[in-house]
Amino acid sequence: MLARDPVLPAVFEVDRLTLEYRTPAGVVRAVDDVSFRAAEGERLVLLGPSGCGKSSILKAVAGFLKPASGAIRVRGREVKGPGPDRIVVFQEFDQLLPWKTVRQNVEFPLRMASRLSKVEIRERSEIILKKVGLERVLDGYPHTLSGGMKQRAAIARAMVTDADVLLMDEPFAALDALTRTQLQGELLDLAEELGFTLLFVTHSIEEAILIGTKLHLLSPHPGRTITSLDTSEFGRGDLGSARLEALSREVHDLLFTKRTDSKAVQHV
Amino acid sequence: MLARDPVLPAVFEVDRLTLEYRTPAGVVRAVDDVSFRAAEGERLVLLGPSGCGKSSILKAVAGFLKPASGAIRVRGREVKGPGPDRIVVFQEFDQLLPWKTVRQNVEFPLRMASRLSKVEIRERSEIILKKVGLERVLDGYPHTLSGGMKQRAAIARAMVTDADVLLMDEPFAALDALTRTQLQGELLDLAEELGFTLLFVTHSIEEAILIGTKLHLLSPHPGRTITSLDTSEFGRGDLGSARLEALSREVHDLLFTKRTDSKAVQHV
Amino acid sequence: EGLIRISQQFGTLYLPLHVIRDQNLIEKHAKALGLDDVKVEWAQLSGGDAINAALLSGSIDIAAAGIGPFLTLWGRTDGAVKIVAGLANQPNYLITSNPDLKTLKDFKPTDKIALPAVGVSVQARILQMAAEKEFGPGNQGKLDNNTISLPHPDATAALLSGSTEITSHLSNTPFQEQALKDPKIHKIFSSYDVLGGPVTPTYLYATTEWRDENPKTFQAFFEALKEASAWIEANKKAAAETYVRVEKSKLDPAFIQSLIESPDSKFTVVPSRSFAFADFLYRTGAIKKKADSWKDYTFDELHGENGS
Amino acid sequence: MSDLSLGRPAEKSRAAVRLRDFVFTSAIIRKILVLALLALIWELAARYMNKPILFPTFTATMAALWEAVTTENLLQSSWASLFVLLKGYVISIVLALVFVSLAVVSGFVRELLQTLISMFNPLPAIALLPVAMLWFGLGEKSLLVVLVHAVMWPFALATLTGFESVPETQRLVGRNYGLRGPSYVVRILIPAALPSILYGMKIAWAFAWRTLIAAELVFGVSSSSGGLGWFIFRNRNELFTDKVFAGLAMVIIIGLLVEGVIFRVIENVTVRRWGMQR
Amino acid sequence: MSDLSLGRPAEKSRAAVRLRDFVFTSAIIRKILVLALLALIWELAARYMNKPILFPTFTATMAALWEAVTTENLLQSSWASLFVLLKGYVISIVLALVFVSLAVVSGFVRELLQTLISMFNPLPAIALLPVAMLWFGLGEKSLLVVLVHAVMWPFALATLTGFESVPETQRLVGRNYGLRGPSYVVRILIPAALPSILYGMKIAWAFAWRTLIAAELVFGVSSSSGGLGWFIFRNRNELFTDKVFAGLAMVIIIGLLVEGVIFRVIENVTVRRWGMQR
Ligand SMILES: Nc1ncnc2c1ncn2[C@@H]1O[C@H](COP(=O)(O)OP(=O)(O)OP(=O)(O)O)[C@@H](O)[C@H]1O
Ligand SMILES: Nc1ncnc2c1ncn2[C@@H]1O[C@H](COP(=O)(O)OP(=O)(O)OP(=O)(O)O)[C@@H](O)[C@H]1O
Ligand SMILES: [Mg+2]
Ligand SMILES: [Mg+2]
Repeated sequence: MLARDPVLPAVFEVDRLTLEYRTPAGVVRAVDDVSFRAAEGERLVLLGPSGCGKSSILKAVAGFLKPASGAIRVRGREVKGPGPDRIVVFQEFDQLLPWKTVRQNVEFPLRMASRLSKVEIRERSEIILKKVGLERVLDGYPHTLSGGMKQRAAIARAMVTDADVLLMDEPFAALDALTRTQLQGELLDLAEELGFTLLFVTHSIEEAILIGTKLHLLSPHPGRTITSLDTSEFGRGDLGSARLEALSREVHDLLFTKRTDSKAVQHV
Repeated sequence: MLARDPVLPAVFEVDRLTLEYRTPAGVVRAVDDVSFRAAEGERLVLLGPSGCGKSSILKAVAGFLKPASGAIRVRGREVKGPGPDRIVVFQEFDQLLPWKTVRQNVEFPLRMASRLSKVEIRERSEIILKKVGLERVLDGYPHTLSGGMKQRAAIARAMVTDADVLLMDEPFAALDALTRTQLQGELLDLAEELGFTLLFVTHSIEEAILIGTKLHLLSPHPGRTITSLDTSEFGRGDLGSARLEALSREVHDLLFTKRTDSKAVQHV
Repeated sequence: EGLIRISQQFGTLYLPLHVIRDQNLIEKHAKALGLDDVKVEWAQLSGGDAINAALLSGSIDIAAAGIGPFLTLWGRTDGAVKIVAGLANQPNYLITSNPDLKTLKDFKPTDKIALPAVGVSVQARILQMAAEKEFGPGNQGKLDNNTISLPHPDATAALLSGSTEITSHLSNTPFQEQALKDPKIHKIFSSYDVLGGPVTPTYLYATTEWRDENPKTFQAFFEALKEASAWIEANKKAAAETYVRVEKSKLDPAFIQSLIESPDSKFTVVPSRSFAFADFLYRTGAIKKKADSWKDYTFDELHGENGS
Repeated sequence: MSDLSLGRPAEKSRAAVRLRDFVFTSAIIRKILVLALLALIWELAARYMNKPILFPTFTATMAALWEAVTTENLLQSSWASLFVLLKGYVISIVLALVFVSLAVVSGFVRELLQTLISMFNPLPAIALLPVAMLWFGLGEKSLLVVLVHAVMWPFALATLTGFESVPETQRLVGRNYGLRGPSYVVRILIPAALPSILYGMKIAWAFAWRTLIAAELVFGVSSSSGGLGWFIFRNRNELFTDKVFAGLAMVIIIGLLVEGVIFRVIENVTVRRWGMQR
Repeated sequence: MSDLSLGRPAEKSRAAVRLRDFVFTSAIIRKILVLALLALIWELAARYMNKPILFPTFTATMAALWEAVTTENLLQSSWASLFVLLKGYVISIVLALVFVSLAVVSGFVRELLQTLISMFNPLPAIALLPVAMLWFGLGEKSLLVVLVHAVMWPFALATLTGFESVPETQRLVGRNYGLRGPSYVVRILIPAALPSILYGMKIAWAFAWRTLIAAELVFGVSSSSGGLGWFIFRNRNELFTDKVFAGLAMVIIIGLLVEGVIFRVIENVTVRRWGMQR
């Protein structure tokens, strides 16, 4: 079930990507020779140990990081810089603009795009903020929110946009089980509704299988491809099923047991 | 299994605590009438939905937030302010001091306490940094770390201190499954070795049962006590056991199903 | 033609300008010369260097400053600026609060003399000339180490308060008269003693270029000035009142009148003992251009007068 | 800076404590106390020194101030100065913001700006005077040039430093939503750097005064309407030290009003409200 | 500010591109280019105006500078000024840090400091002169007082603003590890507020120069120990404008050196290295 489907055109395509950071102590290679692609409506999940370069890949796809080598193409065109066609939910808590209230933060991308009227923007923002459970703090400033509330506001800001590529970096990490399940559901509903293409980073293998149609597993630092898995057949209904648990364990083993790449690929 | 054991003296004791924030829009009650206590060597885990006031309680115990009413006592004395007897791991990623390298950050509390020689401090820091898997970036500055690496460094900084009260706010939230399990193990080992008393916040119910000897469940905003559970009989060995799973589900239901408090207490 | 911009500084020395302004004398004389529409602008500037810069940049047409700044400018521009007229003869006193100081010979290194712009101001030159006279040629710099740059008002305040190292001040009207009201202060010398007679310390000057381009305006100004000086000499009480009115001064009019009526003070356009400065500055190397007579650096209008 | 400043103070029972709390927490009352204390120190020091010609007492100064306001149109002179000052201030700030915004876009402009700042910032305003006169003549234009020189570089430096310290994530968010050029500067950099910008505005305000007063001393006035600097200069020349101090007191009063009212309000509705500054 | 500044530039093949990149990335070369450009503008403007007595050309100024350095001990005068300046600078910064640290501990001191800053910051240095003379006499002491007045308030304000903008979490971490009083200030607040403090030091540096030069002009130098300000003043009075500009050029050169070497190095090993500033 190697994820290659040359019929569908790729929405984004990462080709032999290597990412490096320059530090005073020298060049740090964060990501080494990673390739993947996602077609229209696919949801690709990056999985890998802490520090393996998931956030870096995401930032590169978003256009914030220039590849040391390799190429990133979005809809066939090389990524030159960031843009509102690829909306990012960052891992950091301080991604909300502190000078805007929660509502203003969520309205912000819509106002920038300025395709909607003020009333529409307001309504849409309120609906989405209600979905993430922030109706109580609509007019609060970010510094008065708890960690999880900040994350939810950031998710709302990304989901409100109708962007057709979403890049999300551990968006649910600071949420409790129930809220997490709810938001996973919201995300999947929205994906079905709008058909956006998703690049998603998470540390929860279950979440990865549930959300993703494709998993891309990365080795520890510097991140190298272990393998790609197709998980499109798993859906919300499989929660708690033996099938899902078996796959979970398999992915866990793939990620954290040392084997050669070739073996891993054979195994899939 | 209500957690009351009047024989052991309490290390920290929260008594009818109410916490409030003043905002321009008015006073926000974050925590309402919450009481709990932890005796020597106990590990109390706060569980509750996002925004229910867990971090606020932690900050109040640490001495950063003054109760609007109620009392917090640590070893019988009212908390007047923060101090190195209660080491905190914050939820925020920016808790590392950006002007210190990872090593210096970890050495920092030891230098402040200045009971050890420089060589000892260095050795201890290196050992603990190796345990959390940061030996590669000893001399890197925090802004060059990934989210999970920052969290690990903060955990290392807290664990190195020998404090006898540790307050940890979702310390493992940004870690992958393996690292998380490893660090849970490290924490439990250290707890056994040093016998510190722990106040721990997490969103993972399994983690809560595994780490805690006591769970304290909170209702959604403003946080009120749902119930307290004794989980001291669960240990690492129970991972994946049916018993643990049953309790997990029970806790999940307690947290997220709407019932009256009285009923919840009866149930326990 | 038709526009004249005049700079002014603080003090009764500039009284002719106040009178011109008060009585619209330029307009009057311009009209007499057939120049109907003359516009007069007054600029309040302080410090010879600012005034010179304003003149050179064409921001003002008539500069009013001390003989020192003028001669420097004259030397540096190789004669492109010349004196229109003197403002008045007035003495500068060296005053002190130290009863032991009677002559320059009594000054010890710790006796500090305040004056504006050490080394270059009129007062500084007077002190140098006095030193040369007292200690002989080549010793004009003997007291330079005693001098301190301090604007007149601050120096006077320092002297009167008696609480600073400043024990002496080479001063100026009206500060010296105000200071001398205090019985603790006494005069060591007057510039008239040093130069052997009345001195004109301050001048009005303009570029030759401006004069050539604006002969009538120039003439009107010169006539106005002459009339103003004569009027002041004739109406000292009214002149004092004019000063108070134009400057909106809070000083006592009687005090101002006493300054004007002082026998040492004389309002006239004729320069007095300017050549002593020109000669001294050239001899000591402060200016490179040699003047053979006071007429070298004044406009022709004055040459008929008995100046020096 | 209390450790517990996040929370509401614990309720205390006695009225005396309440009163003390009120006095110590109410900004206005505290400010008045501080001012009264300073006035007292001034009065005592001046009485002790007993040199009214160099250092008049507080009461004498206030009497002179009252007299100057009622009989000498001090308020009008102050307004004249303030008006020029505001003009120069606004020009400087707009110029600096434009310049710094360009520096954000282009590395070359940035280097140029940094070089200009480190070149011109240490130059005293009076040094520019002759050149300013050469180009702009006497009068307000030159005064404005000198003022702009004095104010623009420190403000530009503050803004540049602020822009450089904007947290990475907020910058990335702005870029991500497609902001570039001016709208990036206006919507992200300026609000994110607002604490530094406000600091720059305060400094600029202070230095605008310093320079204006000093410049009015040298430049005097070309028109009849003398400003505050001229008022000070004239009274200094006539040795009315109490009036000189009254003029300076006017500067201080305006400064306190601007700082205590305008800047404080701006800070309260922006950076403090946003949690960017305590 | 490139969007991609985090990463390594993509490899380009041609040497010309490499060279261009080198020129545009090497800070020193860029700086020299900028300076050369400014010198050229100066030269052309001066030639066009053609008023050497008011605005000498760049070449004439450099010639005068060379002459002043070789024959008139300009370096020595500069050193004399620099020495006084450094004294005043260090005193101001130490005083301000102490004052601001006290303000961190006590709300009253904080209010007092803020009031003093908004009172004294707009006062021109010359206003302090008579009072300074009264207490400190003539010469260096008074000069230092005036200098400290000019420098201390803006620096204190910068530091205070910086302290107030320290992120909450870092503050809490410091408290948590038991830091209080001076060690809290030294170990947490100062490094966390270093961008603002460095900005304050740059501004303080600039204003120390401005004030020193102006003060040397207005008062307090006896002719024997002339500094740079005195050099400028003397030559201005004698209308040697090229030498005046040479003196100012000296100030600029010192400013560029301090900014381009000292401050840049400090920034590179601190705030930039720590990722607190770009
Ligand atoms: N600004 C930087 N400078 C230097 N090195 C960096 C920088 N940012 C990240 N790195 C390094 O790059 C590697 C990958 O970082 P990245 O943030 O992409 O990891 P990640 O997979 O997102 O980890 P996590 O799950 O912990 O968030 C890390 O080893 C880190 O040390
Ligand atoms: N500085 C503040 N000002 C005002 N309200 C605040 C402030 N900090 C937190 N709150 C409010 O207090 C409540 C509790 O916040 P807290 O951070 O304690 O939640 P939490 O339980 O830690 O949530 P999470 O799991 O999302 O981290 C939230 O509703 C939040 O809006
Ligand atoms: Mg990451
Ligand atoms: Mg929290």
